[in-house]
Amino acid sequence: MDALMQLWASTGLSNFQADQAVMMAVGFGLLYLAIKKEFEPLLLLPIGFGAVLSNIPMAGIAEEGGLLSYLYLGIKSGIFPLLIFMGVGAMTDFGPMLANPKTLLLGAAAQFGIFGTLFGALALNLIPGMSFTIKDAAAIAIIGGADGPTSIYVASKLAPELLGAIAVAAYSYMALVPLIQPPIMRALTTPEERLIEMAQLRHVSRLEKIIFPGVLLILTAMLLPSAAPLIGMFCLGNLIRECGVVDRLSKTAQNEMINVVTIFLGLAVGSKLSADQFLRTETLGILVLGALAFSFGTASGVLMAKLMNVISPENKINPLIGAAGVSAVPMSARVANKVGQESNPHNFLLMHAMGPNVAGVIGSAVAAGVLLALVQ
Amino acid sequence: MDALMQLWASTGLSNFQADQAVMMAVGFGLLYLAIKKEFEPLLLLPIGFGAVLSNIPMAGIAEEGGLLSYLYLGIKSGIFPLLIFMGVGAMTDFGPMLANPKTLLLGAAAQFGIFGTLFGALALNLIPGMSFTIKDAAAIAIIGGADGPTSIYVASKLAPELLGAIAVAAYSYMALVPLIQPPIMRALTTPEERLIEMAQLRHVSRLEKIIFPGVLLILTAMLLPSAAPLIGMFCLGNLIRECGVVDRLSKTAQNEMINVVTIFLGLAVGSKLSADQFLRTETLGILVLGALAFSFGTASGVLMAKLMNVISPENKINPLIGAAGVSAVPMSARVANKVGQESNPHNFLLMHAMGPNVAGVIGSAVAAGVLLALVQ
Amino acid sequence: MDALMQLWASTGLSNFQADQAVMMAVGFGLLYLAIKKEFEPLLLLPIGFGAVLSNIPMAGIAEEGGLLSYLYLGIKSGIFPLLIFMGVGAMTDFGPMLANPKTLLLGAAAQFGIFGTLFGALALNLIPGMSFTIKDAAAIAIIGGADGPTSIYVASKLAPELLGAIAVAAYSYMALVPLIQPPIMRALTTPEERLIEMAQLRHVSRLEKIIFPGVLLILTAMLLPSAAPLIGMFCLGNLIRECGVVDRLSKTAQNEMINVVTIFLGLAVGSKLSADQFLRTETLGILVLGALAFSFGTASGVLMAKLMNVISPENKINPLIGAAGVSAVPMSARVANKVGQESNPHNFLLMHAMGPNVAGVIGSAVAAGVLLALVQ
Amino acid sequence: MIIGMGIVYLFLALLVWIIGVTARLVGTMAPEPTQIAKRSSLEVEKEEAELVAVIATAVERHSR
Amino acid sequence: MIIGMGIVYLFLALLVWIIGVTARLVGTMAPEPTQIAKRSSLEVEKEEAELVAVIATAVERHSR
Amino acid sequence: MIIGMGIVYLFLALLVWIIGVTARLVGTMAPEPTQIAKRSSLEVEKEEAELVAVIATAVERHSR
Ligand code: NA
Ligand code: NA
Ligand code: NA
Repeated sequence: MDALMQLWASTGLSNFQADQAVMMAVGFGLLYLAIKKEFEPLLLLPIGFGAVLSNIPMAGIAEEGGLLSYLYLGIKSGIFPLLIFMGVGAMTDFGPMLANPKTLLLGAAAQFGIFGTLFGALALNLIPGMSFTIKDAAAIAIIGGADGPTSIYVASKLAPELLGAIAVAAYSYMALVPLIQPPIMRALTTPEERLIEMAQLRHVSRLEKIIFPGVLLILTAMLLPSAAPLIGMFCLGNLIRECGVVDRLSKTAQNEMINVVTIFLGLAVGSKLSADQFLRTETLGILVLGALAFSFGTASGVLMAKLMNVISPENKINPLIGAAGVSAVPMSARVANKVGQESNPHNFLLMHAMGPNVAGVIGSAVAAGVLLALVQ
Repeated sequence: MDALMQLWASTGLSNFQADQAVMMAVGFGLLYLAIKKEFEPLLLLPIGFGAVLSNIPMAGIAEEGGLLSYLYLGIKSGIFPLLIFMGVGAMTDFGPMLANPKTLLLGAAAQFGIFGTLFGALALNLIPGMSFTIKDAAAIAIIGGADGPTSIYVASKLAPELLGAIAVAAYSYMALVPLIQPPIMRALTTPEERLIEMAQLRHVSRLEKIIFPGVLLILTAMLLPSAAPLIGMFCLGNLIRECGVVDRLSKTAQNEMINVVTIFLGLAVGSKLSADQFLRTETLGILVLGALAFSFGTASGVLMAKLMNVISPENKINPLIGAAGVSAVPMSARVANKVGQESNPHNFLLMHAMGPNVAGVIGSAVAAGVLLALVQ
Repeated sequence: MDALMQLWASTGLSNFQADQAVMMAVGFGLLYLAIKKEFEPLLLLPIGFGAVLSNIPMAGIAEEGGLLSYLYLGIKSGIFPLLIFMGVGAMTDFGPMLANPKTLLLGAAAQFGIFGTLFGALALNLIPGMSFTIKDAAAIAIIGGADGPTSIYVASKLAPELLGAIAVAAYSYMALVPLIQPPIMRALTTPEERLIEMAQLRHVSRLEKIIFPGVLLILTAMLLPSAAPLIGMFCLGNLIRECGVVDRLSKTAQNEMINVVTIFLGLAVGSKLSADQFLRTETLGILVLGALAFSFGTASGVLMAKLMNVISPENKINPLIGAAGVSAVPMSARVANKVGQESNPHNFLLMHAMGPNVAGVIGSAVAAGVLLALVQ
Repeated sequence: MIIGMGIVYLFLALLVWIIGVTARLVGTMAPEPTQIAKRSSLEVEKEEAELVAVIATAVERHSR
Repeated sequence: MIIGMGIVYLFLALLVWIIGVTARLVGTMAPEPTQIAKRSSLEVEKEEAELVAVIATAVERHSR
Repeated sequence: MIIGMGIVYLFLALLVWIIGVTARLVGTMAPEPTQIAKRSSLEVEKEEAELVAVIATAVERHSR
């Protein structure tokens, strides 16, 4: 009988707290979005599952000594996001960007989303119930970069207690790119602009592709060392990919290594989705700001493209590809292509949009470096 | 000359102790069984090799600062067995079980082996030279579940000093399933029962397969949180497999990740095969109890199937598939199929036996949760 | 304005020190050698990149809490080099050596390079500006073994502050084998000797290949436990390869596992290429001694082969294959084959040279064990 | 022991019941369309490209 | 915010300029030969062996 | 140095002798049957299934 009571006392039912139940529901909601809606499933599935696991009462999976507490060390030390960034580097082809380097400016423009959000987050402090420090604000702002590992890396350094909400917001909005971006793109462009066809991209030699990661790394080392871990690992991955002499490393970095780290990273992020850290008014603020940041970044990219067309009217850029500057590779490039084909089904913008798209990844990492240098 | 003496003093020969030699022989014995007899070679080969390495005099490979001491941290923290369980989940098809959920009761019945052994282990205390605490007894009992990672996980929590013997016993008996089970199955069934043909399994929809791991996890969270780490990671693996949107994670979980962890886990288990922990009367007791647990579990499964046939005579179950409830996937399901075909070569029981087989895995994990909740 | 000053103070430009710039140049030099000259790119590319990363001012990537400081733990604990050795074992076919075990003596002879260098390093202390302890000398000497992971393992135990220079020297000279060895080989052999054709190798049974790693491990355990971690993991890899029952482990050990560890190991070695540890007169000494060690080892192997031909004139050995005893698998075996074909294009020495080649790996590990036993 | 087995049985019997309920719900609410699991088109493209390459080589070699 | 965006722009604009310089340097100094990426011959051999094995089996089965 | 090389030689010479003994023992006690390495039938089945799928697709495409 005692044993029965002991067992009952150890059940989840007798220990369930309302907020844990809510967070498990949030976790299952993320699983639903990941599986049914295919919202960034590679990350949101492990994140959602991690949220469920870490909110099981009495199990202590996310508490000290639990599996997820060990996995979280991989985020805390920065190892997991940096390895993901290396893998992403190994999957990135800078060819389209090198063929048309002007698109880097579109990737830069889209980072307005980050800095706009920074102010937005600080402004939210005026609303009662919200309270963000400058570090919190910087960590939230990076959502506007539409780059998951960068967001997680910055949040783990500046605002670990907001990590769960920030990661969820970043990946959710990346998944929502096909819904958020098109109306903004249509609103800011004329039908004629959407019809602009772009010259075919020049061929980029293998040597240029090999040199580029080195050049980028040197520039980062000289100007923005705080971005060096992120950009460095990204460049390492890209060099492994392009150099052509270590194909077996490239294959592993793009597949098994990034897959394993993705599972671990997702679970560890999910372990930060605890009720006391997620069920707060601030989370609402983060979600609202994230959506604004995305919209703002999209608009900046499009407007920048229009500005560039005014400045140099020869070799016009279709402003739709400016929206791809938010990163979210390759989703936002596809969106640019799709919106372009609504006007002219024979206008293939995909490769042109890949330029600002990968430039956006660099831009976000640079912006992250700026924030880390100024705020930390 | 001094250098020569120093070298001689550092050789294994001048430092060999009889018990280390015996344990190295045990290690080579396990290698022989793994390679020549193909006894669960994926685990017993690294375990045997780990036993050899850790008993080399003066080398200190299993001592603090040695390679195996670091690998053992992966067991102590629970990370390795849980990752293996995730990989097993990604390799498990619950289809046959979902098509015929009654077979879950067979998987439950086979856990009698676990609880019978629990009493047996406590009873062994009456024999001089044996001394098991209740924690030891629970760790030994789990061998009856015929599930390697579950045994290692429970032993690492309850009785780390018995871990080596328990893991060796668990994997050895899993390998001996084709020898231990058939006589018991034949003894407990009539020729007519062995001829029973079962209706073809209904088709299980993809949606049911996706929902099942979630349902299982919720039930565990509510009733038995102590089983949540094991069952949670198992469900994560299975969800990754079935959801269809993260195939690259599924592939890695089933292959490279589980392979790497298997090597590390085996070596780390082997490092616990030291003379002072293995060469004891208790080890004999563990080996005897393990064999009894297996036999008892097999018998319970078969008898449960017969009981179910009495209760609901329509849709009869061939009682041979009850023996597959001990888990040991897919070995015991194959044994059930083979014994069935001795009576009727055209009676294909394999898919029917996979139901209780995977149910046995869940059953063992549930039983492990019960033991951890009651004993820890 | 303050923010601008803060940013400027955080840039690399304002903090660059000359020696960091030099070390970054060294890193890029290694990348050049790896990519353009294909000098052991699998290792030198990550090492070079690690050198660049760890010398970025202000970024602190190699300092405590930085990514490379965590990766370095994998070297400090011995885990990374031992896992690499396991992977190398899984890639090694001992067949040619087992078919002609006399070639083991060639692998032994080539280790004269190691012990010669030991004296050389101690002698260098006579030169002002150089100062090597006996431990340093032993760590440097192992470069003569032409075996990367062995060098890193020994250096991490005996002289961690020289690790960077030693690893770079070891891999560079391994890459230079095709330049360093041929002149020595030609100088020490007559044209007639270079024409010697060797009898076809006998078939080696699978059982012999399975037994060999066990035999080697027992011998190591009895005579030289200090070599047991290295040789043990090497034997484990080879057993996994040859036993035929754990092919999935073998595949992973040879591919994904060794690839991931190679990236991490290289980066961590690179993190030891800091200015204060590398830009010293001692480094020059290490580079010179490494070249001497290689040449000395090559010569010893060739001369040993000639000696064996004198002692047993039946079954003559082509002395060119003696040079392959330095290990550097499979590069030096290919060099032996190529130099032989200069004399007679129809004389295929490759398989014969693989015997001393893999014997050299064992020989280096044995020599490493001797040094560790005597010096530690 | 009795308590232990009781829990195990209770747990798995509950699971039997829930699976039954789920199957019925799924059957009525979402009768399975005969669909093939979708995969990210990127992966599919990559695999197809590989396959085509393998086959092209195979055919080429075979026809030599 | 202005400083932040300024840095980002400055950085990427510098990168645009450097990429341009690099492309011109590469174009003049090392006009791309139409070469195929070399791979270690060991790997190539291994892959070829695998391919041959796959094809051999394919042909054998196909001709049954 | 002499001691060091001595040990290395002793060790490898012993190994030469043991390999010789082993080879003779293996030769007499277990003359090699011409067997193909067995693998777990599960793996083999899986690989065969994959192979069949690859070939089926190949043949199909080839015959288009
Ligand atoms: Na971005
Ligand atoms: Na079981
Ligand atoms: Na060597």
